[in-house]
Amino acid sequence: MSLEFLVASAVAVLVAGGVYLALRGRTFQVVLGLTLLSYAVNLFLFATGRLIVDRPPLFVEGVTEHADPLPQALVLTAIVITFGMTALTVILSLRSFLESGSDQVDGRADDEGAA
Amino acid sequence: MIAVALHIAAGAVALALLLNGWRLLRGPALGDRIVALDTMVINVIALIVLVGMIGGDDIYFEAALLLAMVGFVSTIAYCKFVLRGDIVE
Amino acid sequence: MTVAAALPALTCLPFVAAVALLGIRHAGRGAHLALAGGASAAGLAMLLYRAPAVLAGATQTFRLTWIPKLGLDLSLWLDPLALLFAGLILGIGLLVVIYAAGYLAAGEATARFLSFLMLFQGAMIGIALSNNVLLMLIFWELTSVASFLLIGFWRDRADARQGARMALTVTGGGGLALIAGMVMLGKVAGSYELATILTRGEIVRASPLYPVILVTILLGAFTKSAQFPFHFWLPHAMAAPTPVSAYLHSATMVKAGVFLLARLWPVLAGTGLWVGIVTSVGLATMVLGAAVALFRHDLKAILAYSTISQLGLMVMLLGFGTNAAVVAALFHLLNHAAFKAALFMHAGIVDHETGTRDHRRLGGLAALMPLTATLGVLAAAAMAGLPPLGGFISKEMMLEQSTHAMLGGRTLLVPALATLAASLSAAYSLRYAIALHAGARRTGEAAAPHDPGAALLAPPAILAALALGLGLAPMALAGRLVATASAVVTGGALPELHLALWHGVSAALLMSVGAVAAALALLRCHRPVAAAVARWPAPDAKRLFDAAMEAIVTALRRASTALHVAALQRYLLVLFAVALLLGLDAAARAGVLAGGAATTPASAVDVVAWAALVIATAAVIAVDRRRYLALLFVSVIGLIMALAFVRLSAPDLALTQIAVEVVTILLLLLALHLLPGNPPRLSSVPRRLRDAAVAIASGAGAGWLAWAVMTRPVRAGISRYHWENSYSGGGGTNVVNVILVDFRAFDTLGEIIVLGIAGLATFALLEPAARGVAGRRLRAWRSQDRHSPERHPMMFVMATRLLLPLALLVGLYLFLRGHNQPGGGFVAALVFSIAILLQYLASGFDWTDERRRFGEHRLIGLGVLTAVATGMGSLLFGAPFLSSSFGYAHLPLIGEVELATAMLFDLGVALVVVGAVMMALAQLSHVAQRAARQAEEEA
Amino acid sequence: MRWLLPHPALSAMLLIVWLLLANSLTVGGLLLGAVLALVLPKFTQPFWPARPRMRFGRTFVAYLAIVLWDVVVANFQVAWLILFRRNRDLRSRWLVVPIDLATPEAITILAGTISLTPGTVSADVSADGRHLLVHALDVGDPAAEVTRIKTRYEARLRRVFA
Amino acid sequence: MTILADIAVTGLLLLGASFVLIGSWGLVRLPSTMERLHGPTKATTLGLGALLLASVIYFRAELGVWTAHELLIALFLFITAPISANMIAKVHLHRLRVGAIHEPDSIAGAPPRPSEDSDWATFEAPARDTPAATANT
Amino acid sequence: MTLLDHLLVAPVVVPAATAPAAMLAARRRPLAGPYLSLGGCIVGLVAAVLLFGRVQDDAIRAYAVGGWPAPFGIVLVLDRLAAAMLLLSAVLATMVLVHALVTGADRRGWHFHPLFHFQLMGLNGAFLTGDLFNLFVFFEVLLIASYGLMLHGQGALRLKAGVAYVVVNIVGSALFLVAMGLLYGLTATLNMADLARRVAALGSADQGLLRVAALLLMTVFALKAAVVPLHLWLPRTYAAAMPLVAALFAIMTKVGVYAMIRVVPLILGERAGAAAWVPAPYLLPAAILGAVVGFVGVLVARGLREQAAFALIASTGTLLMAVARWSEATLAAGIYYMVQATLAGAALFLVADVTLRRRGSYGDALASSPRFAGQDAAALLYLTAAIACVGLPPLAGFVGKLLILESSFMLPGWQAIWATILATTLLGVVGFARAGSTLFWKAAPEGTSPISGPPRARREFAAPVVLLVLLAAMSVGAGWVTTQTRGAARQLMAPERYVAAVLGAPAR
Ligand code: NA
Ligand code: NA
Repeated sequence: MSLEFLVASAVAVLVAGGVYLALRGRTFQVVLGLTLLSYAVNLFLFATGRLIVDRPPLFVEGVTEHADPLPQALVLTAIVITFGMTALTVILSLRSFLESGSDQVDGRADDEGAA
Repeated sequence: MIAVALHIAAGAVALALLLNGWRLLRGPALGDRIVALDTMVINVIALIVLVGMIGGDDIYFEAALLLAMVGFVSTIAYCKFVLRGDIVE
Repeated sequence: MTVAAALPALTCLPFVAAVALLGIRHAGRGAHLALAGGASAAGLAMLLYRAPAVLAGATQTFRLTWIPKLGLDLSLWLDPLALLFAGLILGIGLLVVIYAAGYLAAGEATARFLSFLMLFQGAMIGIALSNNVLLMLIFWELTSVASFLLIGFWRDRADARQGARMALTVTGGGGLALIAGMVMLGKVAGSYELATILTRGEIVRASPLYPVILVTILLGAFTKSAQFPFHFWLPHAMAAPTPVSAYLHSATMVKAGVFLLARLWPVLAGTGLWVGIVTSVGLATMVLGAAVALFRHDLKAILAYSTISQLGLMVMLLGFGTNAAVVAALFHLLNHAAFKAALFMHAGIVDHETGTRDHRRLGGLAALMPLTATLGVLAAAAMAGLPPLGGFISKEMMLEQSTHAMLGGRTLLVPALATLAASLSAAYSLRYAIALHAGARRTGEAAAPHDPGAALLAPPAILAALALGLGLAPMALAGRLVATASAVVTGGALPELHLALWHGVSAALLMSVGAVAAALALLRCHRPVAAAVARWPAPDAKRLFDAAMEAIVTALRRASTALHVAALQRYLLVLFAVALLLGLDAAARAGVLAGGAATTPASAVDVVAWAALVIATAAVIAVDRRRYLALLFVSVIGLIMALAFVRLSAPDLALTQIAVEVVTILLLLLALHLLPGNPPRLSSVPRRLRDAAVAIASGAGAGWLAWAVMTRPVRAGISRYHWENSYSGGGGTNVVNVILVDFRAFDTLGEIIVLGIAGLATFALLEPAARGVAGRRLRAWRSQDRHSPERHPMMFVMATRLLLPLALLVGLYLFLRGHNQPGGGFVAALVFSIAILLQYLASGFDWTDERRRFGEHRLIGLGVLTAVATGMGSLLFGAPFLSSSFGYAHLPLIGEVELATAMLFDLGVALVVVGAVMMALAQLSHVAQRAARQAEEEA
Repeated sequence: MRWLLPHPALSAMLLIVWLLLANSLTVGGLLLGAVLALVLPKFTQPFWPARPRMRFGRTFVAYLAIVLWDVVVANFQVAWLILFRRNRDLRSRWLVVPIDLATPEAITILAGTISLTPGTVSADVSADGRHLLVHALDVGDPAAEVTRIKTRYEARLRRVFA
Repeated sequence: MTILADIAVTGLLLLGASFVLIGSWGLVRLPSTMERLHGPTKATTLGLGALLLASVIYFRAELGVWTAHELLIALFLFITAPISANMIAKVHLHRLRVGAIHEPDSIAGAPPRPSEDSDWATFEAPARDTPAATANT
Repeated sequence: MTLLDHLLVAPVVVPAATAPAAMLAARRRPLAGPYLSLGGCIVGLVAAVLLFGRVQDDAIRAYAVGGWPAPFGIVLVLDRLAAAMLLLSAVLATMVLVHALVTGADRRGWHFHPLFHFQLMGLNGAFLTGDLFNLFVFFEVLLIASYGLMLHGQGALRLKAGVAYVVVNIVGSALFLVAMGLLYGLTATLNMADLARRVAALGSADQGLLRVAALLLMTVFALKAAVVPLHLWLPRTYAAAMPLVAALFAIMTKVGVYAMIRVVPLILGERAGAAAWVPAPYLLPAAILGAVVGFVGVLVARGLREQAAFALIASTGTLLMAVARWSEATLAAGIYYMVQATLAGAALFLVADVTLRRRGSYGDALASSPRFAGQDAAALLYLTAAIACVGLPPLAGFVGKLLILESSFMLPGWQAIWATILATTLLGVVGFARAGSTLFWKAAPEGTSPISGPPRARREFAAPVVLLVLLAAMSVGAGWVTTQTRGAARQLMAPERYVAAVLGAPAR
């Protein structure tokens, strides 16, 4: 069992879970789905710098083997952006629910049933 | 010797993590699940410390420190939600 | 005026008048009429001034480069054909304006009407003068638009709107085909310049694209000239005011198709295909139009169908492909313009005076309005092809030419049908004239109709006189014009022209006499035939067209509505499916291979953590509708992610993950509180299975991609530079942080702005939520669960008192060391935020809020400004935006202290993050209370 | 002085924590720490307006030592119970501890201590603030346990918060 | 590195890990929520404490650096762990009271009332001027 | 560096500073915000004009943000296309802002001005950046600002549509990150010029992964551009937004197209080996479908805003038909069409705005209503905007369509392109004619209550009129404009110039 396999399969599981939840009909489920998807994407983006153990990207003169700092920076940016997006999505769907009385993603009333 | 102990310790904590997971899945009470999650946080702190020791690098201690400081906030929030619904009133 | 300026001036004048008319729309109608009439007259004068030279063979040209990349130039010319057509447009235009002065009732929007009319006139002049086929297309389409506006002028009338739309649909559609044809023609001929194209007929006709070019161009011409089977729009265009009918739908616009056929005759004519199509369409149209005209009762309908028929005649002549036929066609073009415009005006006068256009309710007008009757009879006679009018001559010529024509190998078919059409047209013309003017008065109005004023009477009188003149002195009036124009069309020498009433006894004369005789016979038994025809289930074009349009629109609407259901699930499913299919396709084509790089062995702890993550993910899905539990499992995933980042040498990410996780959970719990509990499941089993399949496929794909990337050997990339220059160039040893605040600070600037916007947007969403429907719902909202009465648990409250300064301290520590060690502005800000949020959690919103020092708006605004200003600072030193500098200051006692502008930038980051996080969470936590308070205030 | 130092003990604690965070003892670090130790309590004063009076004398140190010792012992006891006591033999009880401490700070410290030490968890305070609800994992004599808590911890805390 | 430090680190590691494991084991095997709460709040504090101490010694002896963050981790845990336990206990009490959980095997059962005229804060909002209420002023 | 060199960051920095400044100012003095906002917008416009002037020497300019050399830092790159898009966005933004101020739409909700400028910043950043991740960041900036603007004014319908819009785009962003991650994993770089070089050097074993990355990236761009079938989110979103906001959004779909035009010839162009022009075969059918679906939507729409939204889909489809052939001439035609379609779409939305504000409770439904003040003027504007959108003369749409027809002649698939363009134009003509004649000509049945409402100022017509005049100017000045677009296309189809401008000397 390699770390690479674990990470790849974790990405797979998170993506599958995220996609499934994103396809549900209620806003909260969709938000959870997006959260899982963003975990998966962050992990994926991180993995493109390859997996390095015990070599954090803190500069030390002469050291050449280290984790790739760039994907880490990218993931950091992505995490921040994801948080902003999540906050907006959550509050938007809440407001939409308050306005329409339905927490379905498309604002249908519950008795209208699912499409 | 230390290396062996470190790995044994890490294994033990990992096992503890699995046990927490079992309780989290099983419940049955909400309280049980919250305890399980809270314990998981503590066990993850332990794991971070052990990973740091195995790698010989104290760089990760901030992560453990941060988790010790803010990890309980979610526990509290989960509790408050059950108690009051509104976590900020 | 110089030659160079004359042509564009001629073209632009009507457009200028159109715009000017809108400008003076509040002036009196006299001014409007004067302007429009003046413009037409001026144009006509200009044209007549140029005419002698043109007729003498001096084609005038003007050229202004416009779009060289397209081959579209403002290229105009005035040759005899253009002169003929432009003269028609301007001459009749002037008469129509005069006529309109009498026709339009007070209170009608004359400015708008005349503006549209001038727009049309300009477009027509453009068609006539264009020496560039693309330019001609522009004017061509403009005539369709102008016609649409003019037909729909009486916009409150349903038939006007429908007629306008039908005309636009048919002629616009044909125009589009024409675009295709013209562009292809230009491409094949190697130029869009008409003068050049006309010299390249051989090349065009030899091109494999010739049939397509011909058919598309003919589509354009036939629709415009109302040829069968596209003729049906013209009768419905009669909903337009009569001046419009006279101008557009008889004299000029419908002739644009004929003009086009004549224009392109040297290039397109002469092939079997041309003769076959053009002749048969013209012939069919001629017969059909005449037959229908005979049995209509509405004056304008009779005239409309007769127009169709006469246009068919001209088209047929051009289809014959002989020079003599061209001469006949052009001469008839003139004749028809004269008598048909006169007849429309006549019909307008009748309508105006009697209040009806129904043939059956009219009669005996000759006595009541003798002048009107005279010119009406004259014009009708011309239409009937009776001597001594011009119509007779051109009809003779037509019949003569028909005897030479063959269609489908049959020699008699064309002359026979032509004679039939001639007799039918004689019949409807005579019927029009006789029934209207002879017999007893049938209208019942108290006031007797009488001859109108000069404005209404003069224009048709002039036209009728012209129709007569063209018969009596054809050579003097039109000989030179028709001859030179024909020469242009045929591209040959001037034809020997003998326009005269008497050519001796010929086949044509016999046919003509026979036709008139047959017409008289037809009229005698018209009543029973008409009754029989009326019982015939004749197809009503309008109803068919409308039904077809409605059917098409309904079907399309149904399809479009079904496709565009407002369903996020569908949007996402399509997105996932597209990504998946494209990915699979790519993989199938090239194979997504795993690399051969060595992998890193995993420890037992790794496997355990992985298992925890997988199980937690599965659990989130399993309990998805018990949202609280799902959230607990999401927390586990977040925890494992942090652990993974620690394990994989990413301390900064671990810190960020831990802090963001807490804030996210708080956010979701705050929202969860206000959502309805225990929602029922929405989707059916098959749907869930389908989604699961998509999900699993997506997951497998993503996992495989990750595997394929990770197993590839590392390439030396740009991050090596970051590593090597982090300390020396960026002044920090934490390379990730230096990337964020220095190498790629621009990203970070964008990132904090995203966060800042999220803050502002959440505020914009939540601030009004206390009012209106949302506010009412919030007030009415009661949790279904029983709650503990205790708001602020003591132990928790006390712990937060101590934790606030401690957490702030830790946050500051993380901030200050971020450049060199894990930490930085973002994590620090999250720690600050959590420290403050803890107070909200423990002590409530009001208590905390009144103790806060800074509003979130200010934090966000100042943060962004700080970051931007830091970036701008470097401009002062001539360095690029966001250039950093750092130095080491030696302070007494303290020692070496690093000062970096990147820290200032990071401060901006921190301010925005605190502001945005606090904005989202504080506003959210407060929304229900504000709703309650709002209610109290309102009460 | 009170204006400058609203919470002297807090300031001291912050300084220590800062030095531990910085992980080094330099003049610069000390100075910065001192500044923060002064500024942060002042800055956060609105959030902690009360000024509990505490004595950080020998009693306090002794209290800390006892608690530390009890934590260690408690861990072994609880570990033993977890590993070897059958569930049905577990004498799990609720204890109601009457308290004489008056300030929320003091009660919180007592409750926290109870939670950290032998087999007991503070579950709740009574609405009037006079009783503490404690859950004990295994206790034979509830009254004795309550007395132990009161004498061993509460009495000392009362002296600290005198 | 001295043998002594070696042994100390090894011992502390094993001890700490054992306590961590035992705490979590308690969470699994103890009969009801309140009992389960004891495992983590105690065993893990010492467990983690021992691991942290091992870390301090290890870094001092192995790498020659004093790391103090472990002490801070312990400090924060000592501050926060009782709060978590308190809140979870409140959740338990509350759920028990509203009948959301029925635990026949809960040994301690429902808690007794503190006194005639008062109830626990979870069930009755603290009155004015009590310590629990003055905390939030 | 001279000040003129620094001008290159102005399109990003000016709005980035204006937004917070306007927000902070508005909290003290309500009027200060709008003035600052307008000022910032005009400064941006001036900068865009100057930058457009700069590219006239045909040079491609790179600006290393932070002074870090490419490919290690982030570079902004100004070529003809970027300058044209900057100018377009500045012009459009100015008109939309003027319209907002004139109609008071900015006061219908919170934070219009900061959101507006952040949106502008995102747009301009996306046009300028030469770095793939930076492009992602600016995409996010413009998206999240658009979420805020889309919800401006609020209302249940808008909120519902907003949820779908936001979620779909978040998923799109996730896909963007995956695609970019793949590219980074393959090439270890983010700079687009560097990517161009490194992609060209990839071995055969990497082709599959490269293809996947390229197609996923195109999927994201197509989602933003609302390319069929990824357009489903657009109609409801744009129809639900305030028309004035939708007018600004007219350029957002074009950002997706822009990104394609930017990335494909550069990175996936001739030199990309087996992956060269990978998206091309998928793009043409999608473009054709887009034009059809869009113009069908124009025909069957029930409201003005919905119609305008479909017109945007149609215009994207139409211009992609040209783009999808990836030749210099078609690309030039596509760019011309893109610019005019943006203005035309915006104009249509603004006309819809003016109309629906005056029709009171009748809104923008394509049904008859009693006559309203300024109906003739609105009708004339609608007619003109419709002519622009459908591509009839004399406005620029016609020239654009002619350019596409003429440039695609005899290229593979040209018959389909021609047939689609002409047939869909007819659909559009019929659709607009039906809608316009019903809405502006047909009188409401007897007994309908008259429209009541506050009188509307005639200056509300200013912004749409200016946009339409610009379209006419684009037609009159088409000779000059096509020279510009051809120049832009030439630069695009010679990516080595871009690479050299960013990275200096050609690869060692
Ligand atoms: Na820099
Ligand atoms: Na709240």
